[in-house]
Amino acid sequence: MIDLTLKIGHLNLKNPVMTASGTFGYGEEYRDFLDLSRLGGIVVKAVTGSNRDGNAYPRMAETPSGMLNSVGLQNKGVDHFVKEIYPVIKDFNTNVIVNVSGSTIEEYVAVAEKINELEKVPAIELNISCPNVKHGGMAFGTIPATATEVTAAVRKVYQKDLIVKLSPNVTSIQEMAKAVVDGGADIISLINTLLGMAIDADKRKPVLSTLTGGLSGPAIKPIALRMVWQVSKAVHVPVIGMGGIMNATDAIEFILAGASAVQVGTANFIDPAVTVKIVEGIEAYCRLHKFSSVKELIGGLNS
Amino acid sequence: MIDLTLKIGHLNLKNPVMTASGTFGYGEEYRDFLDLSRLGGIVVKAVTGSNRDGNAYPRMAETPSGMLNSVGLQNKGVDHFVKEIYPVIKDFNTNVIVNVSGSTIEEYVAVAEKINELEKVPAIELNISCPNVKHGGMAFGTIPATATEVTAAVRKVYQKDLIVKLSPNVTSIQEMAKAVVDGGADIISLINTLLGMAIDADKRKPVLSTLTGGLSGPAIKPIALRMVWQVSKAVHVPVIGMGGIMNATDAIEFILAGASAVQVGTANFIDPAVTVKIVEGIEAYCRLHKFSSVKELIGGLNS
Amino acid sequence: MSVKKVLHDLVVAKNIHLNNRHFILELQAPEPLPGLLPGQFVQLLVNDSPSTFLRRPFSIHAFDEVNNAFRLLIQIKGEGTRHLSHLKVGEKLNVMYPLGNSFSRPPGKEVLLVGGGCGVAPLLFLGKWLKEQDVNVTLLTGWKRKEDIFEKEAYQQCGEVLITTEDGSEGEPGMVTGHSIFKSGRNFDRIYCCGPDRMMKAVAHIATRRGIDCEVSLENTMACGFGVCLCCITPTNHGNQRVCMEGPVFSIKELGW
Amino acid sequence: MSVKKVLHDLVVAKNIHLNNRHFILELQAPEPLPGLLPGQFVQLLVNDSPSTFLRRPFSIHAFDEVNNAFRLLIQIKGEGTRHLSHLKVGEKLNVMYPLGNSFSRPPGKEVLLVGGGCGVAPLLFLGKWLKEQDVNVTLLTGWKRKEDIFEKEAYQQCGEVLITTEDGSEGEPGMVTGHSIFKSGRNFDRIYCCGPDRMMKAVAHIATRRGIDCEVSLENTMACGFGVCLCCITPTNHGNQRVCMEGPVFSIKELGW
Ligand SMILES: Cc1cc2nc3c(=O)[nH]c(=O)nc-3n(C[C@H](O)[C@H](O)[C@H](O)COP(=O)(O)OP(=O)(O)OC[C@H]3O[C@@H](n4cnc5c(N)ncnc54)[C@H](O)[C@@H]3O)c2cc1C
Ligand SMILES: Cc1cc2nc3c(=O)[nH]c(=O)nc-3n(C[C@H](O)[C@H](O)[C@H](O)COP(=O)(O)OP(=O)(O)OC[C@H]3O[C@@H](n4cnc5c(N)ncnc54)[C@H](O)[C@@H]3O)c2cc1C
Ligand SMILES: Cc1cc2nc3c(=O)[nH]c(=O)nc-3n(C[C@H](O)[C@H](O)[C@H](O)COP(=O)(O)O)c2cc1C
Ligand SMILES: Cc1cc2nc3c(=O)[nH]c(=O)nc-3n(C[C@H](O)[C@H](O)[C@H](O)COP(=O)(O)O)c2cc1C
Ligand code: FES
Ligand code: FES
Repeated sequence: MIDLTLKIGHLNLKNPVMTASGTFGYGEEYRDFLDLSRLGGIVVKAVTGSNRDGNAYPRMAETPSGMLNSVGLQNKGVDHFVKEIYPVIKDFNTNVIVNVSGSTIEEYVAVAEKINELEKVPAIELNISCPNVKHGGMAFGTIPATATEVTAAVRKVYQKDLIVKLSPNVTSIQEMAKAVVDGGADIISLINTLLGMAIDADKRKPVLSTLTGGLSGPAIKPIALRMVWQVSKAVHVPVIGMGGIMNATDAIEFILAGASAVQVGTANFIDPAVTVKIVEGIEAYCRLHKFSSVKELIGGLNS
Repeated sequence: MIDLTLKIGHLNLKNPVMTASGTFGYGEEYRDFLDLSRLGGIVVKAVTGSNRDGNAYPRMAETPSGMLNSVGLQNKGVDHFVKEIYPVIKDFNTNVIVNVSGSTIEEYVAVAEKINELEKVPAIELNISCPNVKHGGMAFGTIPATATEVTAAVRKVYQKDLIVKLSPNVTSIQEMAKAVVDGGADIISLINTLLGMAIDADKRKPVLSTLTGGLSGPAIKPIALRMVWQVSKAVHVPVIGMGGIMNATDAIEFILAGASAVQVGTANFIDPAVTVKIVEGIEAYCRLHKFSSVKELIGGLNS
Repeated sequence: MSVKKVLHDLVVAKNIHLNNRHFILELQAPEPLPGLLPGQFVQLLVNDSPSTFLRRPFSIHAFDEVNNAFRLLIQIKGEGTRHLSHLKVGEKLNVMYPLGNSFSRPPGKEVLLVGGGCGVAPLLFLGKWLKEQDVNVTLLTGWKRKEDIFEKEAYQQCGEVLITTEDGSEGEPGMVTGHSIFKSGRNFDRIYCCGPDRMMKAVAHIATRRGIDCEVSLENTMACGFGVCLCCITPTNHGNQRVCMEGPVFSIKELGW
Repeated sequence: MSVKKVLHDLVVAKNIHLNNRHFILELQAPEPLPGLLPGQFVQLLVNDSPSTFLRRPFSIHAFDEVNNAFRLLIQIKGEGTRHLSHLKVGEKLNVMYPLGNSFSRPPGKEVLLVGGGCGVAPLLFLGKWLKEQDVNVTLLTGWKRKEDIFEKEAYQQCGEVLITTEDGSEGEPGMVTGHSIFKSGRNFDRIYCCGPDRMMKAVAHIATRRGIDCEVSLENTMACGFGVCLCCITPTNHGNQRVCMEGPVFSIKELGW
């Protein structure tokens, strides 16, 4: 028997495979395709202080081995989440983690406080890639001091596991990792999307209504792997790796690079059952290579 | 007749298509496949102060829609270049631009001074993505002050067109662009490769001897387009765009984003004649869309 | 109450090339198909096409319940559709379906279906379904020129077929929106419309002016097709709605067109 | 003085599956082929394989000047080679060739060719070429088991064929490096060797010990294959050399093996 379980922070995972925020809705739509209880966890989409309509259409552009999105945190706000969504998803037999977003530190704190009350949510994932309205729109996650500040403010009101999700659009990801650990992060997840642009040459127009958007998918995997490796060397908190994972081999690469668990995002759009296949593939890999526990793979690069 | 010519800085280009440094050798190997005089320019591979062996094998990993390399500036040094290479390439009937690299500001200056003497080299491209040995290995191109400093130092000794090539591994590419313009750059080229990593899951080893390497190819095109667009809005010097250009449509996207000219890198490995096809494709596009000059396309995004 | 969505490897039973830009793929299932409704679509996984990363959405063009098969009418637009056009009978294709809502039952017995170009795709299935319910179907389709017209006979089995061609080589000259039917005073209980956005908006405009109920089918670009990415939204009078879930069929009132 | 490199669309004339992991592609040119030498390789563009971005290098396995054709012996390793294995006769493939240096003429008339696994690929061409020059060729090949052996008859046309199998089901049991020929006292003017690095190094070690000249063919991973990317280098006693230009064939002395 291969042991796929692991503990990161206080989170008990059945296996290291989780879903990435914004790519899995609230899990509901996936129930036609897979048994949610087979996953290590699901991270539901961003929740903000109040309703957001998100950006105008078009919000999507396909790119080589990837896609750009500019959804823009569309959600009905934290109160709606607590009242309407939570009751439905709280009994999924897996870790339900809420991705918390905001435009100001106060908004992050307000959302985190309310999610803190939800018994069946064992952790939040702080999405610090959001533009900071008080700082000319630079993302919280691109300035170390701001990243520390927002993390620390949320830390004060949030008692359970605090995952902070890093933006890759920075010069030094290690510095950002240290900044959020300083702020009190229990776990780091990365990477969020890379800022990109698509242009329609025939129409001579940007494809996205917002001009730029977030790049995800296999195209970014080499960058994500590098950052996960750098972060796992730079800090001592557990790391959740993501960025372009399409199959079990990709997931194992992230674990070898130093991630304790992984999240799968864009791949879910192409194969909504992919996460379960990844769980099975990791188990098969352990069997083939004679590892009795997936924990033995974490950071397990030979040199 | 479509006019493909343009002038950037003091450089007269037959057309906006150039080759990217490190992907075109010294042009010699391509003569079997194309007529070099059909190109707007060729940027030869990095020249440093003295001989460099580069990194150990393996230096290459294929990635989704891209590749990682860790060649590491292998070259025989500037004196060898001046004596052995320059005499062969000086009569190529196109702009021969030398990519100048170094580990210290002194090395950059020394190389630039020697290249300044070469009559048939109308410009250098300063590769500031190199690690700065005096600064813990952080690349010159990731700290604005250092980027200004190295640019200004080279500017003092280099009289012809000074192109500075930006590294994309930064939080704010606009800030870097302004920094090198402050240092005296006549033209900006971007993007160099993104730092990435590849792992062989079966061997549980990094693929590259150097662990990390530079990502190039279509995978990075959305990021490159975004940065070219940002830089062309932030500064007033001409911009040369690159990153994942595989065909004329890609090249036109960069020009629409604000680039005056483009460089083609990795695509040359797959089709060594691709640059000439891109020249032809740009001409065909202008004809189809009724532009009499490629200059009309520069930054020509409708909104 | 929505039908469960499935992911199946379906077999290409036919690949009929109508002209050099359009073809019909008939896909057959080994097991009984779930119920499919007109207006619904599927998401195909295009194999072996390096520049096609995401699935590709196509409306259900015809449904053959007896043979466990359905048809797609596909226009070659880029690499993904080009690859699909080369599929051979017997090859397998991974398909997610059924997706989206569907056209609704008309409030009366007289309806007009308007399609432009490849926008006719869902209208054949719709026309047959309406006819089975004894609705009197008139179908108006617009084309560039006579040579482009395909499947006229199939549509004629659903009802009267009216045609416009831009060059006047068949039917009335001009665009569908200029067809005399709109000036004939003839009344319809509903117009169903499918095609380029601009054409649908023009038809919606006529419908509104004439006080006719109208449903249109949108083709927003999609990443997932099953409601999770929020990329395909369209603004409606009750907020942003997902074209792949709350649509692709909307009443023009919801859209505020 | 190197032959001009070309990019051609060649036609698949044959695709012969030897077993479930190895196949032979015969590629035919419409125009006369340039001269090809044993040890040289080609770079194939693999179409329609989403995970295959760069060209793939393969040694020339056989050269049929009369029919303007050459053969590649390919082992299925990943997606690129899997795609190539599905190519049908008549399909076209974009090929860059001829690439690299070649095996050199031996200093005498007695040579040993040693190949392990798919490393035999360039040795058939080499063996024929040597035989045409009246060189006495002995060919030693190593396999896992009897069932894996292919093309023995073809090699026998070049000279004596010696075999080792790991399970002893044909020829001598064990690895090529353990074959009795190396202990027989028989002398060779040169050993030509091709296969996994570890095997080549072991053969190089024997050659050095016995004072026999030895050439090996390297298979470093390549991005370009024509000398411009500097990804394929190997250290030699005169600095880093490009396996695709100064190689793939090196004398073990140059490599310091
Ligand atoms: C719900 C729905 C139903 C559809 N039904 C059909 C159908 O029945 N028959 C049919 O032929 N097509 C249909 N389409 C459109 C079809 O999905 C696209 O034409 C197809 O995905 C293009 O793929 P490609 O790889 O060939 O082209 P790409 O290379 O992806 O694109 C080629 C060009 O077409 C444009 N394009 C791609 N998709 C769309 C889109 N959805 N809307 C507008 N422009 C687009 C691109 O921007 C690009 O300029 C439908 C779309 C949706 C959303
Ligand atoms: C000069 C030269 C000549 C060659 N001649 C032949 C030949 O005649 N017949 C033949 O079958 N193969 C030959 N090869 C190897 C062949 O090029 C690779 O097996 C092939 O490119 C793999 O492509 P793929 O897409 O199937 O596998 P990929 O998916 O690219 O790789 C599958 C696995 O194989 C490994 N791999 C890929 N290429 C190499 C390589 N060059 N060396 C070691 N490991 C590799 C990868 O790391 C990976 O683990 C030659 C290589 C070179 C450089
Ligand atoms: C359509 C879409 C929406 C996303 N929304 C969010 C979000 O709301 N919050 C967040 O932290 N990340 C969001 N992401 C980023 C993903 O969670 C993930 O970090 C990223 O896509 C990289 O992983 P992938 O390559 O596996 O998709 C979104 C990604 C996509 C594609
Ligand atoms: C193998 C290789 C070597 C490179 N060497 C250099 C170099 O010496 N100097 C430099 O400025 N850029 C170098 N680059 C970066 C390219 O010039 C270019 O900026 C980058 O590859 C992005 O363009 P592309 O996607 O078209 O390849 C190299 C790229 C590759 C792939
Ligand atoms: S396409 Fe993803 S929500 Fe509609
Ligand atoms: S593979 Fe590029 S130099 Fe050899």
